[in-house]
Formats: sequence, C-alpha cells, structure tokens
Amino acid sequence: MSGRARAKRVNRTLIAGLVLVGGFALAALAAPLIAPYDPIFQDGTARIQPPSLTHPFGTDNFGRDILSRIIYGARVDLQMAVIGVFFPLVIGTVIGAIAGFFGGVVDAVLMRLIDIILAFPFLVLMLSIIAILGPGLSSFYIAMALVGWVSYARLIRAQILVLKNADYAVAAVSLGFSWRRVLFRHLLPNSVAGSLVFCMSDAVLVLLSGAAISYLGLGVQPPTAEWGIMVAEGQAFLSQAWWITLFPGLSIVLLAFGFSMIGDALGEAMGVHE
Amino acid sequence: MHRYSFILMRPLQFVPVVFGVSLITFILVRMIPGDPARVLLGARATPTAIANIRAQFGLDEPLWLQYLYFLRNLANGEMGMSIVYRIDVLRLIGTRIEPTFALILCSVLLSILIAVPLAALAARNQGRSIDHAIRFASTFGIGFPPFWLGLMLMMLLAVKYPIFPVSGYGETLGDKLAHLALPSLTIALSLSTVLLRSLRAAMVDWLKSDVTTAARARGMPESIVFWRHVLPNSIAPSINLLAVNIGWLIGGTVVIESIFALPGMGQLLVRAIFSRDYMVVQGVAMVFACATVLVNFLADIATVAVDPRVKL
Amino acid sequence: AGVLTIARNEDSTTFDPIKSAQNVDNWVFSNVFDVLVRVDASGTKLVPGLAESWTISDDGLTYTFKLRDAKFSDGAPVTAEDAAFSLIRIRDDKGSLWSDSFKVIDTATAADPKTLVVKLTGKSVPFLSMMALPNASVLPKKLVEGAAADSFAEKPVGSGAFSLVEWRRGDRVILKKNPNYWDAGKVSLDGVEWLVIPDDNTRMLKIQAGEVDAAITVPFSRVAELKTNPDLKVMSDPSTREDHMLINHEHGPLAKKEVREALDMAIDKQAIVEAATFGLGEVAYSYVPKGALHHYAENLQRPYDPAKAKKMLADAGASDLTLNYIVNAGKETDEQIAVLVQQQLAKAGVGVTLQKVDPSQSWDMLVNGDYDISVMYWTNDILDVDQKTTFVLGHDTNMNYMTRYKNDEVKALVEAARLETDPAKREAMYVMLQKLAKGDVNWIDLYYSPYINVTGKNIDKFHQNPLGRFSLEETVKN
Amino acid sequence: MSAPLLSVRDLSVVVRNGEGEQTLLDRVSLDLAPGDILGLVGESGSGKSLLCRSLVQLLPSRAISVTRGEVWMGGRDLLALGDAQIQAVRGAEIGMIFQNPSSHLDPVMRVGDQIVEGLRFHRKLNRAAAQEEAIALMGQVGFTDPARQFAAYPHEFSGGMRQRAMIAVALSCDPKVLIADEPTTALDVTIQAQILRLLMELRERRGLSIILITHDLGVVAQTCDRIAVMRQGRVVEVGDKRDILARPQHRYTKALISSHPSMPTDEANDVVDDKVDAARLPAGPARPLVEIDDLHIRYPLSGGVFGRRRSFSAVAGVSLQIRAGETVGIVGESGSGKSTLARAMLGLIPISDGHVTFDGASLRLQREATLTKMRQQAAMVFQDPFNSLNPRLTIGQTLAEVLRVQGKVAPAAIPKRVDELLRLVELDPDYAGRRPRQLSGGQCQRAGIARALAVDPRLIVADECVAALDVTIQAQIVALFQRLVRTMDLTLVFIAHDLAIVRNLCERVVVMHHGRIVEEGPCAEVFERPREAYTAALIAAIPDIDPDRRLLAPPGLLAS
Ligand SMILES: Nc1ncnc2c1ncn2[C@@H]1O[C@H](COP(=O)(O)OP(=O)(O)OP(=O)(O)O)[C@@H](O)[C@H]1O
Ligand SMILES: Nc1ncnc2c1ncn2[C@@H]1O[C@H](COP(=O)(O)OP(=O)(O)OP(=O)(O)O)[C@@H](O)[C@H]1O
Ligand SMILES: [Mg+2]
Ligand SMILES: [Mg+2]
Ligand code: NI
Repeated sequence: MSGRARAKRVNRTLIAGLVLVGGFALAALAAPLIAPYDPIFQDGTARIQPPSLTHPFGTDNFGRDILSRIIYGARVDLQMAVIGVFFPLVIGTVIGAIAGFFGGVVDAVLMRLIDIILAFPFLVLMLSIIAILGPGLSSFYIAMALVGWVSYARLIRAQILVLKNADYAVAAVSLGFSWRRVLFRHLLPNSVAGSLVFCMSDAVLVLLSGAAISYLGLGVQPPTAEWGIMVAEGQAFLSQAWWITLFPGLSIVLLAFGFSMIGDALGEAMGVHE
Repeated sequence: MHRYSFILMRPLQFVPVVFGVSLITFILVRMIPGDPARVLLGARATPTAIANIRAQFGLDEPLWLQYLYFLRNLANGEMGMSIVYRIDVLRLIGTRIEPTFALILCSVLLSILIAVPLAALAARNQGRSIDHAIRFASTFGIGFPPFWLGLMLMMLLAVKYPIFPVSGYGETLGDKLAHLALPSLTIALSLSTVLLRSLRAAMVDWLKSDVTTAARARGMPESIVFWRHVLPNSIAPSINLLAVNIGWLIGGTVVIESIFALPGMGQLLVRAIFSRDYMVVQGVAMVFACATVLVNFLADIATVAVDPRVKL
Repeated sequence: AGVLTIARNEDSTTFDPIKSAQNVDNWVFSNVFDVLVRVDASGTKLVPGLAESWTISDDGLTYTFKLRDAKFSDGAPVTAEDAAFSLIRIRDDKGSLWSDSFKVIDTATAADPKTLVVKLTGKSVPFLSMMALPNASVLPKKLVEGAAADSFAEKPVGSGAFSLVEWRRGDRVILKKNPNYWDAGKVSLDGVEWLVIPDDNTRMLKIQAGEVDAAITVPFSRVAELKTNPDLKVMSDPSTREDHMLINHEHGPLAKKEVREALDMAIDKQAIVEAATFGLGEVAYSYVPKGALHHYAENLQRPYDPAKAKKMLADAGASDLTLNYIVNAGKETDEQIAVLVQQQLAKAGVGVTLQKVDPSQSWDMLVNGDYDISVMYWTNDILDVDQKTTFVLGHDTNMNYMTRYKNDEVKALVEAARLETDPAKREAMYVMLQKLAKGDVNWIDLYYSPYINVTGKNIDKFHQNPLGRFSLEETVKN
Repeated sequence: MSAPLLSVRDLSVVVRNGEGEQTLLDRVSLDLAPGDILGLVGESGSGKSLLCRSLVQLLPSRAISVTRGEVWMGGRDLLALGDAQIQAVRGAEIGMIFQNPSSHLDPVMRVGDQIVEGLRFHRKLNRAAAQEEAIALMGQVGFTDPARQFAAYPHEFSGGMRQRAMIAVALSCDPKVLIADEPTTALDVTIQAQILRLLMELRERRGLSIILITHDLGVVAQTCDRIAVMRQGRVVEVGDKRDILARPQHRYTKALISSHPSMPTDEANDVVDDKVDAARLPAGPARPLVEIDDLHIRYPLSGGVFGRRRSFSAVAGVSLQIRAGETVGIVGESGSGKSTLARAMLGLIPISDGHVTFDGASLRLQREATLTKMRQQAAMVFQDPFNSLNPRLTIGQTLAEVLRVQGKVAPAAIPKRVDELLRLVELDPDYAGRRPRQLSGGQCQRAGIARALAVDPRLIVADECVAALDVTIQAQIVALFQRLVRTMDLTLVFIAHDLAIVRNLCERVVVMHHGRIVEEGPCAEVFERPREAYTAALIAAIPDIDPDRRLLAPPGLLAS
C-alpha cells in the first residue's frame, strides 16, 4: 500500500480512537453538567429499575442511577488508566534506558531485579500493598507502578541495546557529547515508539486489573463510582438485573477499544507493532 | 549445538530469582497489618489464646530469625506449616497444583487454537471487512472483565444449555476436561486476543516482506507461501508475548478459579493472604516464581528452536 | 438414601475440633463428631447427646454425665475415659483455641467406663451449654493422644452420624454414613459431600443447574428470584445472628451518651433491612437476638428522627461531627450498609469517612481503637446468653468487644447473672442488662437476619438450627 | 539479433496516491534474445527493479499498477495471465535474484530446503531426489561443501555465499530467463568478480538468458552483451555494449561513463602526483599525529559453556603511524577489520591489547585526558550515510548541537557557522531545516562530512563513505575531500574497498587482510607493483569499464 493510503487509514483509526477516548474524557470533565443524577444518591424507592426514560441505563440495588455513575466513573477510570500507565512508563523507560545503555554490571543487576519482579506473583504484591496501605486508588497506583515498569524497561532496554550501536549514537559519542546527552537526547527519543504503542493496551490491562481487584473486594472506597467495581458489585444481580453490569462493562470495552485503536494507529504510523 | 548451551547455564539464574522472591514475599506479607492468630481466633479471641498461637508458630521470634528458620527449612526441602490448615505447606500446595496447571495449559492451548487461524484469516484479508470484524471482536475479548465473561459463559453453556458443568474439578481425565472447558474458554477469550493481535501484525509484516516476494517469484502458491514462510517467521515474537502472559496467568488465575470453584493455587493464595497464613503465601509465591522462571526458560528454548538466528 | 451434596462458600480448615473457631468447621464437626449434650433444633433447649443423662451437684460444682452405649466409627466404644480426655485436652492443649473458655473445668475423670465426673473450679451456669460446642466433641483418646494428634486430624474418627472418607482441600469434604453411629437407624443419607464454591453467583447457578442438592448462605438479593424456580425450595431458618454498629466510646464526643443516642436515632434501620437483607431481616433492638433465650421483646426502640438527632448533637456540642467508619472489604452487605449509613448520618449533619480495610486488618484496628464506628455481627455458639453478654458487656481484656464501653453496674450484673441458678431471676437479670445496654447505647443494634438456604425439591428436613448447625442425620433425599 | 525470448512493449507503470498518479515506468520497450545477457543500468530510483518485478506481476504494493503495455514470452502476454498461470511462469520460466539476498532468503528455513521447495513444486521430484538435485545445484553455484551447507541457515553464510544461495534458489525451478537485480552491490570486488563469473558460466552451461541490473558500468562492460540505460522511468538508450560504451548518445550515459573511477591510465598519473605533492608540503620529521602499536581488538564469540569463551580477532597486531597532514587510504576485503581499526583509533571501542597514541597521549595510559583531546581534535565520517545521523534532528540542529557542545564557536555565531559548513560541503543552506530522510544519500553523506568538519578537527577518519553511492555522487564526494585536504591543514584516513578511489585520493595506502596489515606504502608504488598476491588479486578484481580488459582473479585467493 502506498504511504498515503496507509496514512489515510492510520488517520481514520486514530480519529475514531481519539473520538472514543475524548468522548469519555469530555464526559468525565463535564460530569456535573451532564449526569442526570447524583452518582451516590440512593433512591430507596427506585431500586433495581430496568432502563427507562427516567433512568436510561436503569438503577442499581441502592436505587442509584447507573448512567450518572458511569459518567462519574469515567473520571476515576480515565485517571486509573492514565496514572496506572504513566508512572510505569516513566520509571520503566528510565531504568530500561540506563540498563541498556551502560550494560555490564548495572544491566545485570537491573535484569535480575526485572526477573524477580516478573517472577513475583502479581497478586501477592497487589494484595499486600493494598493491605498495607489500605484499599484505594493510591495503593492501586503504587502496586501498578511497582510491577508495570518491568514491561517498559524490557522494551526500552531491547531498543537501546540495538540503538546504542547505531552509527548516530557512536557518532554522538565521537563528537564528545556527555552520556546524558547521548542517552536522553539521541537514543531515547528514537526508542520510545514501541512503548508508546504498548501503553495503549497496557491502559486496558490496568483497568481490568482494577476490576479484578474490585472482584476480590479490595477496589476503590465506596461509594465511589468506578466501572470495575460497578461490574463487580452488580454481578450479584446478574441474572435478574443485567443492566447493572452490562453498561459499565460496555464502557470498559469502548474505552479499551478507543485505546487500542489509538495504539494501532500510533504503531502503524511509527512502523512498530506490539 | 552450542546455541542451546544456555540450557545448562540458565538454572543458575533460578537461584537469585527464587531467593529474591522469597525474601520480598517474606518481608511484604509480614508488613501487612493484621495478626494471623487473631484471624484464626476471630471474635472470641483472648490475649492468652493469641499469645499461644503466636508462640506455636514462632511468630513471636524476631523477623530475621524467622527468615533464617525459613531458609533452614527450605534447605531441608520443607516450607513450614500452614497456620490455618495446620499441615505442611508443601503437602497443601501439592494437592492444589494440578488444577491450576491444567487450567493454564488448557487456556494456552485453546488460545493458540483460537488465535492462529483467526490471525491468519485476518492477515490474509488485511484491510477487508473480515479483518476489521476479527479485530473488533478481539477488542471485546480484551475489554470485558473475565469474571463477567465467565459468568456469562456459565449461564449460557452450563445452565441454559447444560453442555458443560457449572463449576468444580473432576476426577477422571474426561471429567476434568469437561470441568476445565468453561474456565479455559474464559481465559482463552482474552488471552487469544492478545496473541491474535501480535500474530496478525507479524503476519501482515511478513506477508509484505521480501521473503514472501521471493517465494512468490519462485511460483509458490499462496498457501505454501503462508504456511511455510509467513507463519514460521511470525511466531517468534509472539512466543515472548505468550510467555509474559502466561507469567501473568500463573499468578492471576485466582478470579477464574474462584468463579469456577477450581481448587487451585490462586484461591489458596488469596485465602492465605487474607488470613495472613504467612507460610502458605510464601510457599505459593515460590512455586509461582519457579513456574514463571520455568515458562520463560521454555519460551527461550522455543524461541531458539523457532528462529535459528537467536543466540542466548 | 443417596449422597447429599451441599455447596458452601468456604472450605473446612481442620478436623481437629479444638483447633478451629470457624463456622465452616463446626458445620462438618457436628456431622462427624458427637458431643455430650446437644442443642435441639429450635435452638432453645439442651437435649442428650452422647450423655444419656446428667446430674448437677447442689453446689453447682460437680457434673456427672451418664454415657450411652455409643461407638466410634472404627467400632471402638465411646468411654467416659475418652470424654474426660477430650475435655482436658480442649482446656490444656497448646493448640487449643478454646482453652480460656474451658478453664472453668477443674478435673474430668471417668468414674466408670460410662460415667464421667467433671468438677468445676467455680460455679458456672453456662457450663452445660458449653458442652454442646462441637469443639468439645468426644474424641477417641487412644487415637489422639501424644504424637498421633496431627495424623488424627488427617483421619479423624468420631462418633457422629457420618465419617470422613476424603477431604480434597479447596474442593470438597466427602463423608459417608457411619454404620456405628448410635442412632444410625434414623440416618437416611448414604453420605454427604460439602463442596466449596466461593462465588455466590456460581453457587446459585450450581443449584439451579441441579448439580448440587443444597446451597447454603444464599445472598438475600437472590431469594426472590430463587423462589420463582419450581424445582427449588428456599428455606429461611431463624438464626442468632445480630448485626450491630460498634461505637468507640473513647473517641471524643462519642463518650457522651447523648451523642450515641443521637446516632442511634439518625440511623434508619428499616431502610438498612430493606437494602441489605431485601426485607428478609428484622430491625434489631437488643443484643440478645430474637428467638434466643431471654430475648426482651419490649426493649426500647428509638424512633428514626434525623432532625431530632441533629438537635441533640448540637445540644451536646457535637454538631460538626465527622466519624471514621471502618468497612470490611469484600463483604458486600457491609459495604452496602456503610454507604447507606453514610447517607443517613449526613441528614443529621454527621460526616462519615468510609475506610475500607481488609477484614483481617480491621480486627487490629478495632482492637487498637483506630476507629469511630464499624459494623460487625455475632452468631451465638452456645445456647446460653452468658457467652455473648460477657464478651459484649462484661469483659475487660477485649474492652467490651472493642467498644470501650464502661459501666460498672452492668459489669457486676453480668458476673451475677452467670452464677444465678434460678431461671426466673436469671431471666430478670438479663432483661435488666438488655435495658441498661440499650440505655447506654453500648452499640447500635441494626438487624436480625435469618439463615437462607436452598435445596432441590427432593430434599426434606434440611434444617439449620439458630446456632448454625445442620442436622443432616434427619435429612432425606428422595 | 535472433528472435527475442522475452519482449517488453510500451510498459507503463503508475503509482496512485492521495494527490493522483505518478508515472514510475514510462512506455518501456526492451528485448531479450536467447542466451543473451542484457545489462540494465541507471541511477538509483530510475525503475530498474520495478521493471523486472512487473514482468511477473509482483508489484511491490497495491497502489502500483500497470496501465499499458505487453510482455511477450512464448507467445503469451504475461501481463494478461491469471493468477494460476502467472504462478506457473514465475520460477519455472523467469527466475529472480533479488537485490538484497539477506532479506529475500527465509531466515528460519534451511537454505537447502528453500532450494528443495522449488524443485519439488515445479519439477515434481520426491523428497530424496530433490535433495540430491539441490546438493548438485549448490555445487554448481560454487559451494565448496554442498552436502554440509545444505543444512545451514542463511545467517550462517557470508554475503557472497548468500548471493550464491539466492542464485541456486532461482535456478532450482530451471528457468529460461534469469533476472539478477544488483547481485553484487553489497559485496567487495573479489567476491563480486566471483559471482559475475558464475553467472557467465551458467549462461554458457544452461543457455540461460539473463537480465543483469547494476549501477556499475564496469560490471556491465565485463559481462553483458547489450546495455539498456534507464533514467526516470524511461529507457534512454539501448544497444550493443561496445557501441554504447564507445559512443554514448544520451547525456546521462556520457556522465555515467566519464565519472567511472577506473584505474587511471598512465596519462592521468600527473594529476595524482599533484595531490601527493600538495599533501607533502607540511610534512616533516614531526612526531606522528596518530601512532598505533601492536593493536589487537577481539570480539567475544557467543557460546562456550561455563565461561570457556572464545574470541575472534578483528584486528590482530596492527602497527601504523600517521603523520600530521598525511592522507592515508586503508583498503581490504569486506570483514578485514578496516572499520574496527578506524573506531579503535578514535577510542570508540575498547582496545584488547596494544597502544593507540593521539598527539603524544596514550589512550591506554591516560584514557580520559586523551579522549577529551581526541573529541576536540578528531572526527569521524561514518560508513552509512543515513544511519549516522539522528533521524529525528534536522541537519541544522545536528550541526548546531556539535558546535554548542564543542564550544569553539560563540553561541551567537552558531547559525552563521552552520551556514558556512553547509556551503563548504556544497549543500544549499536551506537543507539545514531538513531531516536525514528528506535528503538523498549523497546529501546525507555530505551532511555527515559537515558534522565532522564542525569539530574543526586536525584528523578526519572517513569510513567507506562512498560505497553505497551512485558513481556520479561518488565523484562529487572525492572531489570535496581533495579540496579540503588541499585547503585546510587536514590529516585524512580514508577507508574503502574501492581501490580506484583510494588511488585517486591518497598518498599512502595500507592493505588489510584478516585483521592484519599485509602491505603498506605509497599509493602509486603499491598499485603498480603490488608485493603481495593478495593486493594483486584485489587490484585485478576491479571491473574495468573497458570491455577488453578482462576480469580475472586467481581462484585460490578468492576462496580465502
Ligand atoms: N512501494 C512503492 N510505492 C511507491 N513508489 C515506489 C514503491 N517502490 C518503488 N517506488 C518508486 O518507484 C521508482 C523506481 O523504483 P525501483 O526500485 O525500480 O528503482 P531502481 O532503479 O531499482 O533503484 P535502485 O538502484 O536504488 O535499486 C522509485 O522512484 C521509487 O520511489
Ligand atoms: N560487534 C562485533 N562483534 C563481533 N564481531 C564483530 C563485531 N564488529 C565487527 N566484527 C567482526 O570483525 C571483523 C571486522 O569487521 P569490520 O567492520 O572492521 O570490517 P570492515 O573491514 O570494515 O568490513 P566492510 O568492508 O564490510 O565494512 C568482521 O569479521 C566482523 O564480522
Ligand atoms: Mg533496485
Ligand atoms: Mg567497515
Ligand atoms: Ni580472505
């Protein structure tokens, strides 16, 4: 396919992805304006109502409006996806870059650390940290950051290992540039493309980890509206009230879809694949 | 044969990893607030009873001493006693390994069975509607929480149309497979999407590559071009991806295990964490760590076997 | 005939009765082992178990049990020696979780193979009820003694209606009918399997698919739906469970009775019953559960009145009260109640910060007093109310169940009631205690709830007594 | 000329993109007679590869399509054939050797199996027969131990062997026409000669017709019967080899011929002497600028269980002195250690043994100090023009960064200096705003040289900076160096496997083989009277543009 036709397809995917994610971001920002109800208000007289005109997505077992909760939930979930990816990305990039660039002992030590973290059961870490710090978003972020950076570190390290032998890196060294300049100005910008693509699917994994933690009962503090916890709580009513789980579930899917489309487009544009 | 010489070296790397995992687990679980003795005794706990239990399990010793004991036990091939079950941790784990292992194995096989043909179909029809459809459907697999998918499958394929059992684990091989069908399918639905995406991407690349052009220029029909040249070249990058994902699975089957009431290690682990059953957490973490290292090791062997250029 | 399969949400932890304090174990203990004295199905009366009859000396210090002709599942006779050994063991064994409760036993001896004599260190009216604890089951001395204790838990031998065939940890406990059971003629089932299915949905789907005969601990939210299923029987058995809100009396304004009263009035218990139990529970008003001995039905019930509560708080100088509410993570109803209470208290101008913590940790926080309010529940283990009363109102070491409630009058009364042998006087004392506790708002009673279990239509007499025991020896599978 | 075997008539190919159509091939007509070798020459991007791929309907992208024209072979128009029929033509009638053998061989399939594949499919042989035939074929294309090499993977082969494997794969289907797309570009002269002779031999033995694509007129002169010259999608000139070489008609053909860096004839020698004299002026008994003493560079070989590591000596005991103001050429076959030596000279790779001294300071003894000095006074021009520039920075940014870090120019004067540098290498200052991908190869190379000059160095080490370029661009760059050496007081180390250029440019030459210096001396002397057989072989392997100077090389040395 010609470059232009590819560019066009990339653009379409990118725009669709941005529209989806942007839509959720807008909903999150404008939540107080567009949400028809208070997301934590419990209406004892309207418990477990199927979707209707007054409650387009129905109500849950407390009589809370699910649409409003989804809109407010976008705030938490977007934040989770962004923060849950951002810190691992930054930490992993720096560590991976340093390991790959210096090699030798530094690399060997960091790689063993990475091996340990990879081999370390994620669940033990997650649950312990949540138990130590108490359930809530911050423990979630810390646990994600402690574990998540490993993937990025591996990606970046592999890239740097290849690139540091590239002629332009050797050229930079031969021109008397400091290692910081060589690594951070010349090598890093050329090696982050793969990680940026991976970010997008990672964001989805973060949301799902959050949902799994909610299932185990250690999700965010009630009565916070968060999609994962909504699905987890609603599953008790799965057979009698499908709408309690379906809509937040769909929201996760749509956001995931948006992210993966952005990822696909970025990947195609930068010529890298997951 | 020296391409495979890492097989001899690698087991040495087991040691620091397993040691590291044990140390971190040890410190981490003991940092969790909450006292196993109190959990065991519940509401009726009295201080003397608590002290009794703590003494019995050596919890009143200083931390470093407890770790030394742990290491000494480990050297003797023991992992200590479960506080809750009061039996040897290794024995406890022994009864739980099989379901988890079988679950992971089935899920991985099933994912491969789902992912490879679909990826091939999508890649060979790149840009057409069937490609878009497959990619769209695969996003659903990634996006829905497994516990939701699992329950849906259960309601559909076990209650509405009773093809598979709702939950549990069987006794005979066939029985076990029947019980594993739904949980494996649940995992495979999400795992296969990850595989599918990476395989498809690689296949699309290789379909455009010089190697395929060369094969076509030799007059090879498309089927030979695809199965003999594109596929073998495309699987190498997915092996690593699969390994990382199996690594996640090893510690992450708990949700599926508890939904499908599989008596596996994930459930054991979560219960142990909640009840502060230190020795069990420790033991399971070590087994998981070893399994992960082993999987990565196997993945390395597979990579070397698949791609003759790779040296480790 | 047939094997009864029961789905429950948790696995057993041991088959050594003295080493567990969990309901999940007790359910199975009472199938496999037998006790000297049993609690009847109504949960209000003690009836003979392994002991055919018993006498109490006039000073109340010596109990003489006459054992019936019973056998262990291996065919050996149950002797007074075994019974004495088991009681001393639960008192003295290092692994026993119950030694404190049995310290009241001074000596236990076999006067003859069928006569057990127990001497107490002091008078104790609840003692006989304690004999009905599954943890105090009679074990074969010969098999348990010495180093054999660990292996005994692996292959337990009891004198109950069933005996253990296999325990697949995490999966199921398989029991078969014990032909040597003294009342074996009454037992209709060939065996029982206790399956572990932690997920509520799965457990319900399992019984809906007909893969098990019974599923226990049915979530209240599922009752209405299950009732519409013609193949299933949903049973609601009265329980001794009572849910209450603990209040930390040592925290600032909460020390004032008026403030606690105001909180009691600001909480709409009926709404909680509706939301948390789907109307299946009942508003609670005494720490002694309805249906239990000495329950006082006329106890004070403060009306729900957030406006008045707000005023009372203002009067007490606590108008901008903010409370730290410990929520047990992973317990759905707890979280529901928390959210509801938060909203209700807001109407009385009380702010509530929810702090969700892992249940194992919440114990520590409650014990250390790092909380203002928190919801807990209690189910009676024994028939006598003394156990709970002591823990809740008369206990120093556990700070009156972590509430730090102090009332010397109440404490003295708890002591006295324990020793009072005249039933009428004793009843009056417990009524008094219920009034006093309510008056002081030692905690806030929330609701009583029944046990909900579901079985297939073909299962009869599947019944749970108020103390939580399933008497499967009567259950029939058609 | 006999009746053509393959005849292309009025072939036009366009690429469609967002802005419309662009013609890539414009009414191309060509004939190929049986047993003929047709040379297809032309500048990079003129459509040579595309033309060949169109013949068998293997266009590189869906956006590219044939708009008109016919390709006649055996009485059929190949362009009108359906999928199944063209499949039968591919391989069986027209075999292809692709431009880059490394990427066209399946990396995960044994080389032998790739040959077997074609034999089994086209000739319907059974497994054993096909294997036997494949081994025979591998022998024919010059594999020394076909039975063993049958089981090797492509990456285990050197470039030359891969090229031969590619030929064997193409021949496995027993085609009538072989299209060889730049089969020798990536190779050094000795191996190039070997491959070319193999092709000619095959033509003789099998009666093959060959289309040979190249940008090197020397290659054409030595091998072809006819020549077609392409430029911008058109065939600008076609005819008999000797006619075209002797009497080129088109302007571009003339330029191609005149810029070919053949070995200069004796009449041209005075030009060279001129340069030598010019360079000698500042030379005196001063101490050498660079002194290399018994240098060893070893690379660890992978493998070796339990730390019994073996290593490979890329540079094995090299001693060399370079005086200030000198121009030294380093030549030698591919893999002989030239780049390794260059990098070691500038402290860019660790030294295993021996000494490198720069302006009196030893890299081994005072590493930091020497490096600091070196970074200020020496610069390198890298082999690969694209890869040695950071793809994300514009040329202006790249140069400005060097100037800023080096600090020899006041910050305010940097933009002016950037302009100056670009002019110096004959690049329009407008190019400062472009990224490497937006430049042609020659322009990139000049940017690389400008970057080296930005350091304001006393020493430039230029590593094969012209190998990948068109002859016309090569000539420009050599001229630039000649000018710089003359006008600025530069010391130049020039590495190349193309001896002609070295002879034109340098004063002294060093010949490397297998990590050692085998011969060293003044250019004129070494090239005229090589002492070593190896040097002689290198010189002899240069394809001359004169078709009467036959390509010959002693076979013994080529196999080394
Ligand atoms: N996939 C493609 N899409 C669009 N244009 C292409 C594509 N491939 C080649 N071209 C264009 O077609 C023209 C001819 O390319 P071709 O590869 O035939 O050149 P060439 O003569 O073989 O050059 P070289 O000597 O560099 O191999 C070039 O201008 C190139 O940009
Ligand atoms: N990083 C490395 N690891 C191992 N071997 C290497 C490495 N770099 C170079 N070599 C080997 O060292 C030898 C010399 O390489 P070098 O790049 O110096 O050759 P060269 O003379 O520059 O060849 P060319 O003409 O192809 O550029 C080669 O055999 C090469 O395979
Ligand atoms: Mg080309
Ligand atoms: Mg080189
Ligand atoms: Ni050689």
